[in-house]
Amino acid sequence: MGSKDDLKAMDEDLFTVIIGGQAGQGVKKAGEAVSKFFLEKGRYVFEMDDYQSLIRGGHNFASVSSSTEELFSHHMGADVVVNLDKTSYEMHKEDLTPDGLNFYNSDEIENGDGIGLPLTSMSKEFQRPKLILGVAGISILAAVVGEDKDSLVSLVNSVYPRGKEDNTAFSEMVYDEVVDKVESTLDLKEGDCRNRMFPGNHVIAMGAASAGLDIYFAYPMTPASSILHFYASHGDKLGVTAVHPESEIAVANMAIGATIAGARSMVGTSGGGFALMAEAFSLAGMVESPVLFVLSSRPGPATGVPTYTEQGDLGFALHQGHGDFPRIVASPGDMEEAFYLTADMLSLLWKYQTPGIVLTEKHLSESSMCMDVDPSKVRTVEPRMHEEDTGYKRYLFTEDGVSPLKFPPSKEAIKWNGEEHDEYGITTSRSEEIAAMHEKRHKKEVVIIEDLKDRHTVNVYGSGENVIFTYGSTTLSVREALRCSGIEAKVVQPIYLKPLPTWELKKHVNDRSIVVEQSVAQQFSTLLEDKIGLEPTSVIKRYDGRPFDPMELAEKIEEAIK
Amino acid sequence: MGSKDDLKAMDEDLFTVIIGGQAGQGVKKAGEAVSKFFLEKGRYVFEMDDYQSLIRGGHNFASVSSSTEELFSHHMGADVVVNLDKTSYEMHKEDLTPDGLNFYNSDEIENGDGIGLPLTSMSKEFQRPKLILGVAGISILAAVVGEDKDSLVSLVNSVYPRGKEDNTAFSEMVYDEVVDKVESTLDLKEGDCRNRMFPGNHVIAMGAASAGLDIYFAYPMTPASSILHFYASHGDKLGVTAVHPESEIAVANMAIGATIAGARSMVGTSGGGFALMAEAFSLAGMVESPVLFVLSSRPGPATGVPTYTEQGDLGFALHQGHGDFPRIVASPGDMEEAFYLTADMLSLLWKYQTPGIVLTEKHLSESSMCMDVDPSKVRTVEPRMHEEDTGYKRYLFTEDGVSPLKFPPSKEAIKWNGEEHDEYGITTSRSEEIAAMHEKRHKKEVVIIEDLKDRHTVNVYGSGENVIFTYGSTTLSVREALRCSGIEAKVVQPIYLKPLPTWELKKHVNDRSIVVEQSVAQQFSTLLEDKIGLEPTSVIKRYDGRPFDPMELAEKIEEAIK
Amino acid sequence: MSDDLDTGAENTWCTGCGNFGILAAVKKAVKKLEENGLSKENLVISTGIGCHGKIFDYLNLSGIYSLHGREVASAEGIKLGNPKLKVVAFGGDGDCYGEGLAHLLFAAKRNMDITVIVHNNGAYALTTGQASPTSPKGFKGPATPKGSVERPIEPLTLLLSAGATFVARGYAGRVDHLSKLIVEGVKHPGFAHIDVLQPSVVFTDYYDEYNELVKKLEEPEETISKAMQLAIKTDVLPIGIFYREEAPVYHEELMGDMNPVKDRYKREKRIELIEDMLGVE
Amino acid sequence: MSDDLDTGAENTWCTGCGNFGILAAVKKAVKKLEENGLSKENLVISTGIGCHGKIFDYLNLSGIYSLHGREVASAEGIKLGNPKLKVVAFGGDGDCYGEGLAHLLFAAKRNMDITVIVHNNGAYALTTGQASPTSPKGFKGPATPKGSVERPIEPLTLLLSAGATFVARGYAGRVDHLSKLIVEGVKHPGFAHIDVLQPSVVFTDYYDEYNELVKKLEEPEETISKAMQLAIKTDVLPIGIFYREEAPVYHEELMGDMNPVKDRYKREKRIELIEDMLGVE
Ligand SMILES: Cc1ncc(C[n+]2csc(CCOP(=O)(O)OP(=O)(O)O)c2C)c(N)n1
Ligand SMILES: Cc1ncc(C[n+]2csc(CCOP(=O)(O)OP(=O)(O)O)c2C)c(N)n1
Ligand code: SF4
Ligand code: SF4
Ligand SMILES: [Mg+2]
Ligand SMILES: [Mg+2]
Repeated sequence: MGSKDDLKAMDEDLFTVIIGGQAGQGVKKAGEAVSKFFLEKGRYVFEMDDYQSLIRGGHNFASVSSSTEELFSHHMGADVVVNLDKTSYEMHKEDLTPDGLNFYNSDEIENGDGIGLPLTSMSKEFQRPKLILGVAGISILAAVVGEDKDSLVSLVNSVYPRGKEDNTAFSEMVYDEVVDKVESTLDLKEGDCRNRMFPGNHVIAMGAASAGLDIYFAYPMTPASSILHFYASHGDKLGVTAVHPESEIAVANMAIGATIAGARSMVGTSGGGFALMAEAFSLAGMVESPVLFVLSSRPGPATGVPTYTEQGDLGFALHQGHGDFPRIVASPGDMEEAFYLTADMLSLLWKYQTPGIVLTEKHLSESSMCMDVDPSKVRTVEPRMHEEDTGYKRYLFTEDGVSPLKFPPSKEAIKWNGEEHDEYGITTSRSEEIAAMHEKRHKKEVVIIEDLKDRHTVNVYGSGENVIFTYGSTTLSVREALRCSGIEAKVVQPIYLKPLPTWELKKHVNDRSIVVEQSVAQQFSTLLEDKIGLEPTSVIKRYDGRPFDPMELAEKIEEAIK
Repeated sequence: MGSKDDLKAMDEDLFTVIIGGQAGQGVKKAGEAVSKFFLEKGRYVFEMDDYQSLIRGGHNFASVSSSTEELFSHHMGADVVVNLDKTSYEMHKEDLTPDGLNFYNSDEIENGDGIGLPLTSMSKEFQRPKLILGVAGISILAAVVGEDKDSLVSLVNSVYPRGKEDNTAFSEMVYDEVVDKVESTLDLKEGDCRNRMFPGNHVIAMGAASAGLDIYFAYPMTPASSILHFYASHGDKLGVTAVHPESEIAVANMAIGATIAGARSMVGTSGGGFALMAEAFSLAGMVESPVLFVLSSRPGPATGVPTYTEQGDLGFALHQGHGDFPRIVASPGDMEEAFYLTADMLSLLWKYQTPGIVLTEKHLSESSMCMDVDPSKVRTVEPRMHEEDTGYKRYLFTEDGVSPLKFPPSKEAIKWNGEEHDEYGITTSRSEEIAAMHEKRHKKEVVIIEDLKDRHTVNVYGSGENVIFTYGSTTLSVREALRCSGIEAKVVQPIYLKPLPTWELKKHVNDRSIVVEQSVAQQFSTLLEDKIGLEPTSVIKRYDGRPFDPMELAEKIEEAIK
Repeated sequence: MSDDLDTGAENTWCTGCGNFGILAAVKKAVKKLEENGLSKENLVISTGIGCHGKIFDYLNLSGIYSLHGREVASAEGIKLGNPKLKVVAFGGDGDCYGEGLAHLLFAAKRNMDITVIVHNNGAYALTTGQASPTSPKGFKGPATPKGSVERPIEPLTLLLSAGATFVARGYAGRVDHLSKLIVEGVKHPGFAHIDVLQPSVVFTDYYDEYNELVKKLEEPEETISKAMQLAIKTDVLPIGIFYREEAPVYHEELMGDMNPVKDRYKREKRIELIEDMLGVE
Repeated sequence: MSDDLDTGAENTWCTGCGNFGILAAVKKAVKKLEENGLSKENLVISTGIGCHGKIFDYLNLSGIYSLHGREVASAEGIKLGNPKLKVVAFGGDGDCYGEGLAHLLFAAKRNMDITVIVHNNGAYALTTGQASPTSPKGFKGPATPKGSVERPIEPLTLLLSAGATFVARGYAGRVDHLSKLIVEGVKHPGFAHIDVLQPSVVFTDYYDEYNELVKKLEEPEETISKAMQLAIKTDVLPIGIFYREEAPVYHEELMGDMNPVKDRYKREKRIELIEDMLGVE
């Protein structure tokens, strides 16, 4: 097993399945079933869903990679490819490892390469022939690796609870057909992974909830929508209210309003929606409201490519909102970090009363991966409060610029003001007061930097002469590329992007540094050039909406560090 | 004459008048009259209006400085101060040069320092006693400098066309009273300035009109509103339509729409409104629409201080809009530049089909200054057009990334697309197409840099060991500070901020560099540190909403370069 | 006027401005509400940007001086954060019927339990008098020197169309009447809208006209359609409650009795719930 | 369907989607308009983002694939840039009645001479079926798994309140009828709104219900108020022109006969005018 490319993955146990078909054929669900199958074998799993912005038709696929070792990305070199339709067959021809098995729908393709199965005709017998097609995925896999039929049936029934009889029958039909056609079974080792897997957005949602989130506001926008859906379904249980208002502008302003009532609030969106929140973001800076913004990027500009991945919003996120005010921007490099970091960010923002951003991308938001987190390790910081009944000033000058909070009901008025104001929160245009309040807010920026200096702000993986700078979900691609290729290199990933932990990053700068990112304008590399004087020998970038394939990336890295 | 401060202005002919009073007392108009008076004496004039965000009451003042030499800023050290009310008297006590004359309203203050005039009682005789008060300003000045009464009256009548009789009578009364009370007259030299003076916003508006602007969209927002008002009044004549829609989001999207019809469109706003345009800005980047955005800054964040000045939107402007796409950001350093630069920007954007920003501040937008421009020097570039009837592709791949334009009516469809698209403008999510279109747009960024390399992108004033980096309207303050203090220094002002002309700027970097700007977070200095490795020995910043007083600034510069 | 609702901030409205009437009516209403048992500790305000917004500085009540056009969204957020609070949003006609119109109509649609008071002076006063959504056709301002070419909107019909459950019009020149409307609006369970005819002495000095034309309504109309007929009248300007209806309120429908702030789970409980969800052993 | 209005782009709407009916009706309408002398060279479209927006790719007409909720503002800009053009904006219910509601109502208020066609499927279809402003209470979607708690808006009454001068409802299942409405809308001098009942076979497959309830109107109503009564009916769903009125259109009021693009002054003229203004000798 391994990769389709010249460079062969060094992980002997790597096993990848790709299932492709039309939207509405249950491709995503098929991926889930495969993931579950691997998980039950104690294997580590990474699932990436590639789909288009449409509800039926088009071409979708799920790539599910697994191994007995911890792994960080899906692969595009597959050991088993299941093509439910013709388009899929054509698209994934190249995605096969040398020994890989290619299954195609022989009702749509005559004399294809690989193993033809008359999937469409087989499915015709059943009530929902189109929807049932996806069940073929896991059935083929089970047959190929020699899983017994009973186990297959029970897995199918747990993943597809509706229409059990039909599913069982179809699944058995496919299984038998494959056993008939494939001579020998492939070997699949069991592992000792005990973790469950989750999509990044659910992890982010759970991280925020564990740190005390009260209310989540969002307007649907791919790839952030599943956070909203998560809270809408599970919020009752977790004590998090989910609200879907008329627009992103309403979202952001409501979220600020909620903080005034004392509620911890978060919003989530993608680039276009985040753009609409610019004014409110600035308002949060001015009134000192700790709203947490989740920005999950997709290719831009404008509406871009809604269901794909990119890192083109970095500069925008770092400079969001007009005027001078402090903000914290952080980006998780994997699922576990997404959990802890979201929790930390919520606490940090409440500590410093300023808005902040968890910046991520479709690749992390919507991919699923095994994850081992311990919610009890979440640090929660209680914000500074004014406990007395008298003497309250919302914008009290303090040494660190942080004024104690107070929430209604309150005997004394608590005045949050989006115009420039005095300590009480009354509007001012007096020069000394303007200057003093600017300094107060600016102080927090300084204090936040000091705080971050005591925190873990940069992840370093591996070691070696060669240094690879990356961030966000691209970290997953880089780590998997190194893991599978055996290339020796040190991966440096800033978790915080503003303030940027230059003090840490500078330690790693050398003349054998490269940058890996997903932006045509190489925004991340530019940031490092600007802030730590990095002069990368090469910038590896991908900007076609797809995450890197680890083996392809490994080749590029190898070339770059030669 | 000269300044109130220790450092004495070296310009012997500098003469400053400050008139202070309440909103509704005609302070601004009084400043205009003074300016006109100076202009008629062939003197160079700079007028700065300081007012609050209210319609009546509060405290406003106009500072009008003039000289026989070209000057670049108002001064706060005044030779004559006219206080129409008590607040003004208290606020401007400090603003007097050693030999300056302080006039106050003796109906409101008993035994003040200076010369008391019973302005309120004198005005009572007339129909609109409050409105007439402002006429005192010019009347006092005329008396103080020994202007004859007839000339005064004719000036008053030209500036105040309404209620001529009352104005004349009141003006003569004040004049006589002053002549009575002031022993000797101050000397005021005539100069040979032949220029008219205009507020910055009108200059920007005229610049755009001369380069072919067709339509201006705006939602009122100080300090940009007067561009809208200008076109609303003079657009008919100039062939520019002014439209005031329901919101800034409408403004920006309408402006993009207009370009699709082939109209050259511009919008204007301040920080908060510009924030609301973020998504549309990104749309302009994606569809390749050359909308020109005028961003006139006031103190932020949020609503900030609506009627004052600041440079806190720099970073925001440079990174406006989500996603990767090219943009041009430029900021004029004086009125003449405001004229030519706005015109140039309109042409540049149409040449490269991408959005851009003229970044300025209240200080330039709303201050008035003598100006010598020749509209026939405006360079206009015709955009690249597709002239044939067939074979049109809106996003044709070309060497420089610029695709020919075509406007309806058109036999072939012209498809502008805010989602990622192919050359025809049809939506795509194909990986090769996404990458290719990203590269196409990115190419323009490269080409724009090459274009700028052939242009004048950095102003350098003066010379010397010491280098002062500044930009925007702060350039005016710096130039005036140097002019009046005799400090030897080289002023370096980038006109373009994105792409930043690093090739030019780097030539001026040395270890005796300082930065002057109006942002608490010193955004401009940070930009230079990032982009040209500047390590300023000191950053002089002001962030209380007021522009620098040149003499105060001179002292700070002196200290910094010691 | 120095009282416990006064902040001591300098008032910069023009002498004679209709906003003074609104301020007085609000203070009266708050006193009245306090007598009725609503502590002002539970009253929270939000304001937009414009002359109207300055009421934020003059009222010694908790709240937020929001953005131009966003006071309704802010108010909704406050209410959802802690449904125990009574929230009143103050807007301008430019602000609330222009820039922020969508928030207003959606708050009405979802019957959000807040009160909105619009200082409707038919102009963008603070920005020097441009035509607003309620300015009559022909209105002259700096952006329409030859007169606005647009017909005005009639806000109450729009709100009724959007589903508002309490719709009223007041007049800044009838302080007592207005204060009663505010009391009723705040007490109304659900979305309450009060459009206030507010002369700007500088830009729209309509006192004489209003004094002549306003006419107090005795009773709300029975149907939306009748209320609409009333709202578009121009020969007289009815003031009072045009329409009122009880309907389920948003936050109760969404969260029942739950209160995000008051019923927040303790850390331990949250951790436990998440552990459960994660399958952590 | 391959014709000169077809782009050849792959159609990715679900089989049976109401959008096909709208596309067919638009094509028919364009043909008809061409017969009436309106060259399609002068027809420009804008679309929002959602399933509806894909019509941009399928119609071989000039225009812009705008942002979610901004197609009306885009259309207005196109019209103002060159008033000779006929502009049609295609929106979704989430898009045009939600995110972009204010643009729609203001376009109606100012009687902007454009036509808006809303593919009203009562759901945010493209983002997997969340409740939209026109979804009924109780609607289940991924953001409202237990049912939406909001009452829907009725778009036509809102538009009538805002001052729309042409208000119609069509049905994607009555292609000929809809195409006539579109022809009338485009010919209407001023703002024309056409709300189209558009079943989404995936999320809101209301074909049966609509087939039963829709009823063609013979004549527009005489008054706004009657038109409103018609619009809120639920026992039958009237389709046709509800209301129509002639009123001055915005661009003519604002600029008379001037056309920014066609009547642009030559460089020399501009320079001369500015020189004059500057007092350059
Ligand atoms: C986003 C944004 N756009 C524009 C402004 C400028 N602005 C301040 S007040 C105002 C108009 C206010 O009109 P209205 O809401 O009617 O209030 P009024 O002053 O008449 O009470 C405007 C446009 C702003 N503050 N924010
Ligand atoms: C600013 C912004 N917010 C959110 C989205 C995501 N989005 C795309 S389509 C859509 C909903 C579309 O619903 P509707 O307008 O009713 O169109 P339909 O798909 O039902 O035709 C949303 C929310 C977006 N593209 N832009
Ligand atoms: S300008 Fe008009 S609305 Fe504003 S304070 Fe003065 S009178 Fe009142
Ligand atoms: S999801 Fe619904 S609206 Fe979208 S194409 Fe399919 S049927 Fe049509
Ligand atoms: Mg107003
Ligand atoms: Mg819809």
